[in-house]
Amino acid sequence: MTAAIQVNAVEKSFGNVQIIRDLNLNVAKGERHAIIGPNGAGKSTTFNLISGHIKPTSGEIRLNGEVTSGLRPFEINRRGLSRSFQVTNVFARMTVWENVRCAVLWATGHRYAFWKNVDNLPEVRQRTAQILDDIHLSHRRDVPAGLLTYAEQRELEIGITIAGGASVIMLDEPTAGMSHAETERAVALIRRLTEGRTLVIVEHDMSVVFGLADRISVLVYGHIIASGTPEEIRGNPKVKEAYLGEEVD
Amino acid sequence: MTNAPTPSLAAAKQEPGSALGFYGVWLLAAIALIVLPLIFSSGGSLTSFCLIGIAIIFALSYNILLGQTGLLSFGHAVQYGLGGFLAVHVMNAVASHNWPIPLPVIPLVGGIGGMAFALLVGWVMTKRAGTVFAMISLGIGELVASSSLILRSVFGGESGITTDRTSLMPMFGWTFGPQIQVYYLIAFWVLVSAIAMYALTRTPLGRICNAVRDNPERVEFIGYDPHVVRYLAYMFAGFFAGIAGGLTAINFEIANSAYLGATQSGLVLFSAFIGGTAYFFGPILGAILVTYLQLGLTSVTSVWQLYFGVIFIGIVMFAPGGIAGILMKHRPLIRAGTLGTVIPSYLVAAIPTLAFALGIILTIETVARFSGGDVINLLGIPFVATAPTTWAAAAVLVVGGFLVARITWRRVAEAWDRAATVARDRGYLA
Amino acid sequence: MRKLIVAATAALTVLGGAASAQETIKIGYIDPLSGGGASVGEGGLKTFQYLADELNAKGGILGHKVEIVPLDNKTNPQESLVQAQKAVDAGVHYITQGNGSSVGAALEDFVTKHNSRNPGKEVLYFNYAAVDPSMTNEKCSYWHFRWDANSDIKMEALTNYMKGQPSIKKVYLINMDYSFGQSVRTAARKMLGEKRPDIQVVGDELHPMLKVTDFSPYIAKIKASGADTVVTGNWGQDFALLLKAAADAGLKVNWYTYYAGGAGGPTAIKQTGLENQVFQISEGVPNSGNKAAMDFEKDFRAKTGISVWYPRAVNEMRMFKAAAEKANSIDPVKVAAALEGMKFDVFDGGEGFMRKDDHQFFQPIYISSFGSLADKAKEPFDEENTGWGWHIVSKIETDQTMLPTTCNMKRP
Amino acid sequence: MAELIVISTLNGVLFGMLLFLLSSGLTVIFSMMGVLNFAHASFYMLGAFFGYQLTRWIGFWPALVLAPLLVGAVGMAVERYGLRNTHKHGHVAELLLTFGLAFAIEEIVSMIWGKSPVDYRVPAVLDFPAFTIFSTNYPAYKIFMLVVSVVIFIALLVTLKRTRVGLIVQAALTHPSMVGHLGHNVGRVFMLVFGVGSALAGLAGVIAGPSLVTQSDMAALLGPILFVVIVFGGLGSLPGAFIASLLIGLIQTFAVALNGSLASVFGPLDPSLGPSPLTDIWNVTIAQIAPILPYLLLVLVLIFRPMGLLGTRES
Repeated sequence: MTAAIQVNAVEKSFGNVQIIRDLNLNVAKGERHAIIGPNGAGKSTTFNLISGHIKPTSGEIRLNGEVTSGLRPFEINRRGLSRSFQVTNVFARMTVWENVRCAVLWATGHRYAFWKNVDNLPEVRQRTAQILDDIHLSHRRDVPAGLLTYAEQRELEIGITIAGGASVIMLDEPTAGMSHAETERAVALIRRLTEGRTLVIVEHDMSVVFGLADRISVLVYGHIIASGTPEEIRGNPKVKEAYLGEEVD
Repeated sequence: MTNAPTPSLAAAKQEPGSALGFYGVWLLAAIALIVLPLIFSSGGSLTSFCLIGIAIIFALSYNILLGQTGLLSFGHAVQYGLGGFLAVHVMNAVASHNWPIPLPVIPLVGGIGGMAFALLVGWVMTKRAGTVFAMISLGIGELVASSSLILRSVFGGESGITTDRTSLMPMFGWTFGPQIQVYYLIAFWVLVSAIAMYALTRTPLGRICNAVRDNPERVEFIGYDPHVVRYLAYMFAGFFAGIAGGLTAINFEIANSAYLGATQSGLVLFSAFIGGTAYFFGPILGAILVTYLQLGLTSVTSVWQLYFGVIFIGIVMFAPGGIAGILMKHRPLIRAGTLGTVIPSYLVAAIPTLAFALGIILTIETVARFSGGDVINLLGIPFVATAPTTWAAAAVLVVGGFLVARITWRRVAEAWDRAATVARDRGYLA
Repeated sequence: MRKLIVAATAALTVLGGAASAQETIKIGYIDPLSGGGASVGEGGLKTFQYLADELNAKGGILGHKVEIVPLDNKTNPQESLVQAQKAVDAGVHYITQGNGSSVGAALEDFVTKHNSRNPGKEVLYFNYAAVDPSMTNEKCSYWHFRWDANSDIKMEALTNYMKGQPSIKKVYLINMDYSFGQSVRTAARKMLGEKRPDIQVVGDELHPMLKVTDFSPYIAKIKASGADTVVTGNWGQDFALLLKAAADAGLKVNWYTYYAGGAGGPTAIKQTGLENQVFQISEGVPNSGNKAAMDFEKDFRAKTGISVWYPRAVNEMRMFKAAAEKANSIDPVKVAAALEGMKFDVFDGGEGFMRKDDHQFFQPIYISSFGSLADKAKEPFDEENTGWGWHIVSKIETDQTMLPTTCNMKRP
Repeated sequence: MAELIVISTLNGVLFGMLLFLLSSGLTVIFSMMGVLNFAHASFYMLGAFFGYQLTRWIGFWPALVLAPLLVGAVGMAVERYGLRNTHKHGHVAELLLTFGLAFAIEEIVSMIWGKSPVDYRVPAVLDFPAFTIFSTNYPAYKIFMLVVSVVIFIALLVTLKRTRVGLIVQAALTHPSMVGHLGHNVGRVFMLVFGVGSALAGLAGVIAGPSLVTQSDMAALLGPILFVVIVFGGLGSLPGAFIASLLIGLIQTFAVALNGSLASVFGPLDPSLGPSPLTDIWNVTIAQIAPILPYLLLVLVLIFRPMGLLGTRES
């Protein structure tokens, strides 16, 4: 069985500064994979590389066996990968309902259609409604996304990410800035919504990471120093030395 | 937690009244368009209606770019003008070959012309949005307008190309010589185009255009290429601009290089923005107002363009949502029934504001007529531009009006806040 | 104030509906009153209002008062059509226009179509300054009458003068790149070639219209060509800047022009010191020696503050009156019939006539040069307070200005 | 021919330097504030008219100093009371504000000074031919313009390299996000930059006015060319703006001096073909298309190198 995501020897430099060095990462299908690492380790850059937001200087990235490095983000998305953003990145002037619906349209095959009434597409409507239910925003459906509370925007962010039904979901710090209760709710949400899919998550909150992930990779200075189950990572001396020792008590 | 209740599915259904309301609005518009010339039957008003109708289509087409897709174009007249030229050439060809094509089809030809040009240059132009797009559109606009004077065989130099709309085969006994017949032709196309453009906003493409406007980066991560979206939007905008151009060609029976120029591009930007780009009907209001001002102001003052500029600056600074934005702001208050509490403060504020506006007008006219010696006739009161009393009156109106208006508008803001709070409590405001 | 009232009433009637009975004869004046061409348009408006006052002071036309309705077309053909329609809607049966051949062509087309579609509501177009030859040739219309000599006629007259000037050896043509400039250059090449084959055309330049701010590159080219004479149809800033650059570079040639006398032109000539080196071709000169014309000029200058730039407008209005009296009607159809072939004593003296074949007015044409005025009694008028004025160098009689026409006039 | 080349080069460099006086301010304003100032050419026009008016009242030399200062003050007022309040509505609103402003300034100028060119003359001290080359005079005033432009250019360089504000501006050019870290001074820096940019445009107007034409449409004529310059050179790149200014100045001047058309190179087309777009293109001379060359360049550059000659960012 091919891996969902395969990153082989990827390097990325900005000018003379090398951000990512010899990055290798394997995420199996159906796995929940967390990437952790100190600030500035290159976690977001890794996300941007995999999702096509930036192109690698060298190396190769595969999605479900197919080479995707060099493709544009929408091409990668159409091949079944969807990501969220660390900084909320929604369609601010559109309503919650429209935000999610836009994310549903491509996957339901309506693409650039200009001959269909978007309100008359039962499949789109049902799916949008279902996702709004899932992310508990049904009661806010007609509110412009820009006017939501922060936590609501984070939930919407997840909703947009999963709406297209991608098989690989990448979430960039989904619980950042949330209260404890909100975090718990969000984790439950993520767990439920990514059921049966591949999940890659970047997270600072170690309780979230260890509660959610099947496997964990540790990224330090643009390089993965360890990869394994939570237990393996806990026990890994390199990780302890480089990172865990300071961050997790 | 796993099985969410289903009320949201019910909410997802269309509200039953909305479809009826939807058709009702267009039906009303159709009736209004039919009845309008029967009420205002003078030749002058007919001429104005025709121009307003064309301006509406043009402004709506512009809003596909600015309002819907977030593309600021300084060269929208290019598609409009090219549509007009193609229409004129086709009309002449139809007439000389006696092809059985009636006049009402011609605007479609204009539309195809506008779209064809968009098809040709659009892919390169829409690679980027924002400032780069604005600059390219400016460059292409200047380029095409200047080239039109060089390619005389196609564009006919400054005199342009003339045609005779009555030389095409008559339809239902209509020759389209009389202006009233042209009016109904334009009215028909206004209705069809407006419905089509509104429908476009309700399609998957239309929705994604909005998404591209709000956040082109994110659109890439939900499967769409913003470049393609902008390109398609640009083509549709070109198509409807071309229809407007074709109608202009029919109305004036001439197409010349001024159609393509910066003035036209500027006017349509004014119309759309003053009307309000955030709502579909905004540009309609803008087109009506700008065309009316253009027709009316020119006979009253020689510095009418300055008033345009001042109005435009005022809108940009104080009401960037345009007229439609101002109107729609009141909707929650109307629904909540709290509008009444704001109106008295409006009325109070209106007086000094009006005084301020009159002061500005008086100042402008005083400067404009200082050397000419014409008398300014403001609300029936004659002012002499060279008289110190006039200057004093202008100064008092401007300064006094401004100071008092500032106080009264603060009261408006307070009243507004109270009304909005009530509206919010009643659930009509987010 | 007058203007405002007129404008206001025009606006009201446009909104209010059909005009009342033909108490006054309204003449729609369609020319730029805002935008780039406004200064020219304002001058024309003053002229026509002065002429209307003159007619009204003598009892108007057949007892009807004459009123000028100013309509701003911003030098834009499309806007001109809006204004023409507006005027017609307000009950105007005569429109007059002069600035811009593109506008002229559009209006000519407009009246032709309007009159064929609205029998009984005919409109006449009196053209006082649009000089595109095509308007009285291939595009000619029965409803259009032109009082200005078209650019080919002017060139005919000019070359008839130039052929007698042996000092002219090398000619440089520089013109604005639009239809008028192009007809000037085409006619100049053709006519010079026929009349003085020995003259060498050493340069033929078309430059962008009203967009050049520095003519020194062009002057460098003229200089390099060794020309002794420049022929140009340039007007407005394109003329003033051309001369300015020539003076800066020390170019000493003779200038044969169409519109050197336009606003700003005389000032530019004086500044550059090109005394009696700039020639203009026109149908009238302030210092014409004709007493009636010079009295008119004096009064006109006193009342309007500008000089008589449009003797043709005087001819137009006076001839309109004569034609209406001849037809004993102010019905446009009858006036048009009366105008056809009509002979008329023109403003500066001599006889002109409205040719029936193409509705082009033919009249004596003058070549004048600009310089200091020696005899203030005989030549009292200077221009733009420069102290310099135009004096007649040559008068070309009407028969020396005749050109055939290709017009195939369609009469109603 | 040699004379044509020398004169055209001088004229081209002169026009290019004038363009740079304008485009430098525009570039810096754009880099720091993200606003493409449509009214920039209007400040140039204001400079010319203020210069004209002040010259009549107090003479050319005081006007040369005073008029740019006045224009700078107008610019600062526009920033303080206009742009700053519009900022919250986004860049499009700011752009449109300057668009409306350009419109209004043109109307105000033509309302006050009329629509015909005003009689703004070269000061008598400088009204003589500086030198004669192959019997063509080159006016001293143009040399003066060239000197002023070069002096300002050098002063600008020194200011950018040596002063604190200069360093801030430089930082902002390369790292636009840095501007946010200027702290509470950001408003003042913006106002200052906008004022200086406007003043430079004003100065260009004062010195160009007597040589070129001082008329109410001068801004509209020059404005689009300015955008061509800064986009062509690369948005936010001062060296790019400099090169583009000179290049466009030279291209504009030399295009006029050349007589070539396709017809003159390949011979006239067969007349039996009749008029068609081909004959139009065939017979048009380079001089005729001189004014559209900049736009052609702009479009080509944006297609093939969207960041411009020396630019580093795309928009």
